[in-house]
Amino acid sequence: MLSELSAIIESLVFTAESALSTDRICDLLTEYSREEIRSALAELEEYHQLRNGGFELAAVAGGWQFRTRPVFQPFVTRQIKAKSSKFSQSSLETLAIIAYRQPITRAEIEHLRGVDCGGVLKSLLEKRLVRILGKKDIPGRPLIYGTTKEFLEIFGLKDLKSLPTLKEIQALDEAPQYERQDELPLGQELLIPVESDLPFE
Amino acid sequence: MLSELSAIIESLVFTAESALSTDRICDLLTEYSREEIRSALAELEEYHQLRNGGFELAAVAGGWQFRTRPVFQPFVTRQIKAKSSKFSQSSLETLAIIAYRQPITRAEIEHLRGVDCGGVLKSLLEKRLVRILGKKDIPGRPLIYGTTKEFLEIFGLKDLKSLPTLKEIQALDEAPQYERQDELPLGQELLIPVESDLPFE
Amino acid sequence: MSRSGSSHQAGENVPLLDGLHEQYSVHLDTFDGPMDLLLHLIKKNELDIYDISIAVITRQYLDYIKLMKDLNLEVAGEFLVMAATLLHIKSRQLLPLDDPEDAEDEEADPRAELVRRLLEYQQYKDAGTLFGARALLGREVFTRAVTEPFLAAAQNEEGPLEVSLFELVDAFRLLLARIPAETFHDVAPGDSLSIADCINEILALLQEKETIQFDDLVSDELTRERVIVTFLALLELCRLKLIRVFQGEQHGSIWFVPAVAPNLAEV
Repeated sequence: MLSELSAIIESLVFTAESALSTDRICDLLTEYSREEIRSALAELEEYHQLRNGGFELAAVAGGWQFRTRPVFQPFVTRQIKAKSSKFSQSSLETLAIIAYRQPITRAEIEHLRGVDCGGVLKSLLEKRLVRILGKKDIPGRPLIYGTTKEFLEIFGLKDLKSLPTLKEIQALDEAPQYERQDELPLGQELLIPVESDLPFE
Repeated sequence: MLSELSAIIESLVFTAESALSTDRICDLLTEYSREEIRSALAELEEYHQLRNGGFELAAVAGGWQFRTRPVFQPFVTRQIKAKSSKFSQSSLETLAIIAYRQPITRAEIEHLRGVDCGGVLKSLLEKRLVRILGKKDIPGRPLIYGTTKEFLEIFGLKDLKSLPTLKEIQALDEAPQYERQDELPLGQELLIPVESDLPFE
Repeated sequence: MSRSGSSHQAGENVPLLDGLHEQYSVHLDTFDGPMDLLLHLIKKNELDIYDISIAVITRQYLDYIKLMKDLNLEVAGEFLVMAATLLHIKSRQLLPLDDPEDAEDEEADPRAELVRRLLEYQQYKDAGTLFGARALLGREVFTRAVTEPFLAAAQNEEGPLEVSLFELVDAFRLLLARIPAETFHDVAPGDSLSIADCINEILALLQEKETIQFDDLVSDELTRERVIVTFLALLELCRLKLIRVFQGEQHGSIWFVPAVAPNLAEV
């Protein structure tokens, strides 16, 4: 079992942005002497060496840091691909334009956004969020874009009709309609929704 | 001492970006059976409970994550800024209504609270604590809302089923009344029980 | 809980208003709407929630609203709605019951609906308090800040997308706010069926089916508006050369098929 000071130091090293030096730990824990901190650190180091866990306390770059043990690297690297990617603002904007204004050409999207969208459009096509619907019957026969089934799946939409309209989002800033209130069912049983209704897998 | 599989799982949970579900662990470790993984996870959970370190293995948002123990908050916040995410009463109330009654419309939330919720709802959407689930199949097709995975993560909940039932909550509310009537000095035995041992069936 | 409680309160009539100023000047902005205020008044007067003295509560409630007005605070509409509800209940209590059987019917108590709402509200209010008292991530508990150095280097590959519907709509809203109005007008007004919606619907259907019949599109909702909008949507889709239309015989069913195969070589 760890001493309290060792546990406190453990929580500091665990949450630090980078390797935490002994000096820094002493600065943070002014109520403890340097001697106490040194011996707690020694205890912590030995504890993690002996426990043979998935990670250990490493002395790196003049400080302390928790790192996975090298033998487990083959396992750890398996989850690299699992890192979720966030949407850039330009992808999101372009996708929103296509979703709400489909069928739409690249020139029309670029007119709205005021910037070139070639790269963004390509990445949306690659991610299968957007597809080519056909060619528009105007000079140059530009491609027309629309959203895909995968788009609906990612946003958890039943169909395109379920996309919230702008009005509905804007309505969040507006006052409610009181007339509607009386029509609601009251005193209905208060149950936590059953598993199948839960909004996540 | 941890078994090898427990140590491998520990390294995976330790390096994951967010809570790692048992399913995902099984996907990553195909050379082990689900049964083996389950029992290794149980071992790991018990191990971290007993070791009394600076951080612990928490079951949140349908997965596993290492988190500092709440008692060390005063130390940890000396080096990192705690989010000033102080939730207002109206945010918490609205969040509670959505958590317990999802899927729910804005009009239903406003009926329960007796007050406009547009602004609160919008800020909960922006904080990703609440999401749009779709539209309700009634005239007007209003938007329906539910809680997110981030909600479970931030509030440290394993899943929606681990929310205290409304019945349990009501019982909590009756406790202080009892206290007031008898005018007993505030002692340990009068503390309102939280989570595990509630004074009813 | 008994009636003596409420009559006791009624006797405290005079000092009540003095207390009001003192109490509310502190708490004024902490009432989260009329339900919150009502619960506070019930608690403060130690009333039994199942047997509220409407007379006491209504008077104090109206005093509070008057105070808000005196302080030049804007009284939100919902506070006035509740005031009307309270006065309505009070007036109904004053009326004699025509039918003696109504007296046994619990629902005949004009307060029943309000009490039910208050009890329900209180549950969620308490649930909210419980939520707030939990150890929150980023406030009381923290996760690891550093990613594994060798992982960080390898994490260029993209995984599943993470974006919410709200972000999508909000991105569109912000974009529209940015561009001048005349560039572009909103084609989806309110609840009424728009051609754009209808086009989207047809396009979505064509992703699943090879052919669609006109009648299938309007069968769920056979209204004049629906038929016209569907027809206009089809014309627009023809114009864009996205669909081809067929008719087997005169006055026969109209069929249409996608004009292009789903997997275009250009992709």
